[in-house]
Amino acid sequence: MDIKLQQVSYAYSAGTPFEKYALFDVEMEIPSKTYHAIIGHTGSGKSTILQHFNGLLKPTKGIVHIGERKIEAGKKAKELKPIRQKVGIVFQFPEHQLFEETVLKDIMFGPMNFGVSEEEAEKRAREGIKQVGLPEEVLDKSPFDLSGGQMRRVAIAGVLAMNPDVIVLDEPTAGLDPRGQKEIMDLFYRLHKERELTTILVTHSMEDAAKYADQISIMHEGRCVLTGAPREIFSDSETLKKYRLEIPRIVKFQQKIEKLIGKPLSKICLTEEELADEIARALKER
Amino acid sequence: MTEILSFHNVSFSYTPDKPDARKAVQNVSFSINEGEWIAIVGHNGSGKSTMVKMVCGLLFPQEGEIRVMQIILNEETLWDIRSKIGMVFQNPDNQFVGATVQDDVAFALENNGVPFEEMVERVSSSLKKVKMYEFLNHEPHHLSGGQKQRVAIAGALAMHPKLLILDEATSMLDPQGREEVLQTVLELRKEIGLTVLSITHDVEEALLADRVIFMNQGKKYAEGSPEEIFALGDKLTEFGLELPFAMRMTELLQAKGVHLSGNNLTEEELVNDLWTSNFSK
Amino acid sequence: MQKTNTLSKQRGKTTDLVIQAMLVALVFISTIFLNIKLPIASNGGLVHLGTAMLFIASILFGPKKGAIAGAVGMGLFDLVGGWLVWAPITIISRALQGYIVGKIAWSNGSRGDSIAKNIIATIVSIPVMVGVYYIGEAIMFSSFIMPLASIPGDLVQNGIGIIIAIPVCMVLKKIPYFASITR
Amino acid sequence: HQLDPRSKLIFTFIFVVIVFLANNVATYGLLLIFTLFVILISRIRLYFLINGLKPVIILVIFTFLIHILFTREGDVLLNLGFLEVYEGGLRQGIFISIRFVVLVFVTTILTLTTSPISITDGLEVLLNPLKKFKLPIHELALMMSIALRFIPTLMDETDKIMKAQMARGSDLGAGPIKDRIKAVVPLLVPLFVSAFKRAEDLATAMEVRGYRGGEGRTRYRQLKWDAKDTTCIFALVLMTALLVFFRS
Repeated sequence: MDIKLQQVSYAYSAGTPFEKYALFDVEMEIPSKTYHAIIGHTGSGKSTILQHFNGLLKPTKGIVHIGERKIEAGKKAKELKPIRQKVGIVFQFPEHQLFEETVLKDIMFGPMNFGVSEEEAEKRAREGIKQVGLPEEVLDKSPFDLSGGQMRRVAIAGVLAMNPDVIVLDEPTAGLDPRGQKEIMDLFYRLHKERELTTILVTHSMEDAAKYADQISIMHEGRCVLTGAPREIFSDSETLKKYRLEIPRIVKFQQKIEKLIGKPLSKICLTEEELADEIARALKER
Repeated sequence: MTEILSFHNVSFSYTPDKPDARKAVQNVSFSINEGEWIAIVGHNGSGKSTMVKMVCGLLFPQEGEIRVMQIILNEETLWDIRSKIGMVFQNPDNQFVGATVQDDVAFALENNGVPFEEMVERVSSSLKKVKMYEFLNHEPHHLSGGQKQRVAIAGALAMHPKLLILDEATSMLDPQGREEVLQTVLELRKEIGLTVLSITHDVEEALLADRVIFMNQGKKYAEGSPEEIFALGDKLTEFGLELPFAMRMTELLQAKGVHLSGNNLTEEELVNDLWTSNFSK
Repeated sequence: MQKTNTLSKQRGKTTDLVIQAMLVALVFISTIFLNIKLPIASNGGLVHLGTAMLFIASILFGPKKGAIAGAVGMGLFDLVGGWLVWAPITIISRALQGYIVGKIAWSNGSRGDSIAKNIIATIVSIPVMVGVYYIGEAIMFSSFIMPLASIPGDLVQNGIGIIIAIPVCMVLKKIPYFASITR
Repeated sequence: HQLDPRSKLIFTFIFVVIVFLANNVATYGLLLIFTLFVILISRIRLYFLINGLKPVIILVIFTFLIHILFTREGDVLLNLGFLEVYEGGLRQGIFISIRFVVLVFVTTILTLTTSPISITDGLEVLLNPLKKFKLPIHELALMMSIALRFIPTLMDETDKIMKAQMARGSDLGAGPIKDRIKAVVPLLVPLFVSAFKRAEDLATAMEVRGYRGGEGRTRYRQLKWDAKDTTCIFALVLMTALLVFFRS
């Protein structure tokens, strides 16, 4: 399912004296099955944009295309449920959305709201819990008896059980320890590959964007100021600085090495593995 | 050197009636001297948060004793000791008591009966120290996470603490907020020689410390300078911690056959190592 | 075994105070922010969830906390929403309502865990709440007819409140955390 | 505007009581003039006052009509066959409407010029004598200020949870009533859980920062009572005397 934003502007309290624009003429295109990262400073409008992807917010101006459907400013939106089923959102600290007596019921909540039968929902829950790396036994526990990290996985399973085509992630690793962070990010990358999920990652982590994304959009003061492949985006640290963003640590380190060697490496490296390879090669060539 | 805090064979269990169960903290001893920065690292469940709770008297050890400024921590000395310890917790929202920044900084002062004129003076001077003075009248929900944590630090400073404890104080912040808070702590150490105990799972934060205590399963697994601790390498990753970036790069490069002489904790060291091992011949 | 009394007396008091503050905030937010639109015409069809929250607070935390949560939370709503003239009436009526619900739900050793008692408690409190408002408004408007107008709205609100509060309490009571904190 | 919250509170309280003293043309006239005077010195733009009146305007009209329809005193002024308007009814209607508008104006002024937190401060000091009767005034005031401090935080939290559940297909604002009521549980349960996690954290933080009840505490927020406040209360006392004198 392709997602396309056309000239999207959004104002909070639109039509009142307190009207305040949070987005200005945002253009964005996220083709099906890609991994797209949206980076920006706190307050850059990235969380506002995220809520447009499944109709939680309606644009004040412009059009949001979600697959075949569109949500257009000024027009009454038709049934939003089919859109919300296809576009799952994992909010920041998603464990705060758990409420049911058991983990099983909580995971089934989403799918059943979208009219999936009980048997089917339960089947999905059993699959989902394994996919997020938890044993099936937790299904019968109260979600509030689990550790923070486990709760987050349950919440993620709850979104996955809706069988979305697109998954939107809002700072999915906030507050986790390093191992937890890596596990969650790897999990989403695996899902992206295996289920061919279109993945939209909203983050302030340059590292994660560099490591996982095919495309990156930079948000700044409510505008989408830059879109491109990670290597393009990170080749220009001056422009990024203008938007109060830093290039990823790995790219910064590459620059130091290039200064040391006295010539640029053949490409901008996005993972540690890649950089080690390039450095080794550059040293051999000497 | 004055001792600020020490643990002497401290143990604690949340289920003391089950002697077989693993204790949350088991036979831990260590001490901090004035002016030091100690980091306690360990993954979730390693016992580090239980240790913090014991330092500020929210839990009492079942075995062993804790001394703060050589005074044994117990129910009689508790409030006196608390007035000498400043603490910054994980969630910036859930420790902000006052209606505005200045009210919050004054909270501990009010509790300890500091007279009004002195309060005003201390509030403004500690806010200046963390560079939040111009936010005096701001309400908490208009501040960023990093700013709130700096206000929390100011609240602690106002009491002229002997020890500042950072209990995963940066783990919920964005990179910018984390930077802000760590910078503030670094500056304060330079300025007033503050003693710091930071509990963290952020390796880069641990690198800033003079000494690192590595906790695993309730026991002190190792203690030493950051160099010594991170030299443990795979042992750390096995217990759920990351290695510093420079160390990871060093390992990868060595695996690709690049000549490097040793463990590099920081990027500078790695760059220098690369230079001396490969260029300056 | 002995030294694990982490909940000192002061600790209990501080926690109580903060919980009370949260309950006040929750009642206020539910009143001002959470609405359900009903297709019936009374009150423009908007029913706020403040009464539901008051019921929940009283059932889970007993008469004292329930009374204060209702009185202060809704009194604050009057203050902020420009209905300050009503504040005295609100405070009296909601304090009584919260107290009655809590008292009955917590009578004879049960602590909000008997569904039957919870339902009776909420129902019994309705005439008291409506009555106080009636008397208060009668004084304010010097008329006995005028205040009749607000009764249907009050009844709908309380009704919705019960329908919501009872199941929410049931779920919350099952969460181990709440089962322990309200004991 | 710059008055001490205590004098504003006392003022409003006494005013609300003396409004009910008025019972004839002279006293209602006095009330109106006095209120206009208060509006003038408060320097609040009329726009805000009118705005404050908006929600209650229907009530005022309604009260007026009810009194006209149901009070049967004095001469008949108007006879439309099915409806008779009495002089007493008209007067009663006008008086009650004035009383109401005046009340709303003065209380709106209080709300507009004083933040809830200063009102709490003022109340704490005013009610302080009640401590003798073992009323926990300090605790109440601190509780209020914490509640006020957490309202915006919990508001955001509510919004977030609402959005998260909406994304999972449960919507408070759409669908049949049964579904809407059902959608409340997934909202309120997490809200409660989160509020109590916060309460626990905050209690811990307060304790570690040395909070142990009101005893021996000093106050950072100071209130200043000056000549203006005294003048203001004096004016009100004068007003009360006039009202008592002129009422019939």
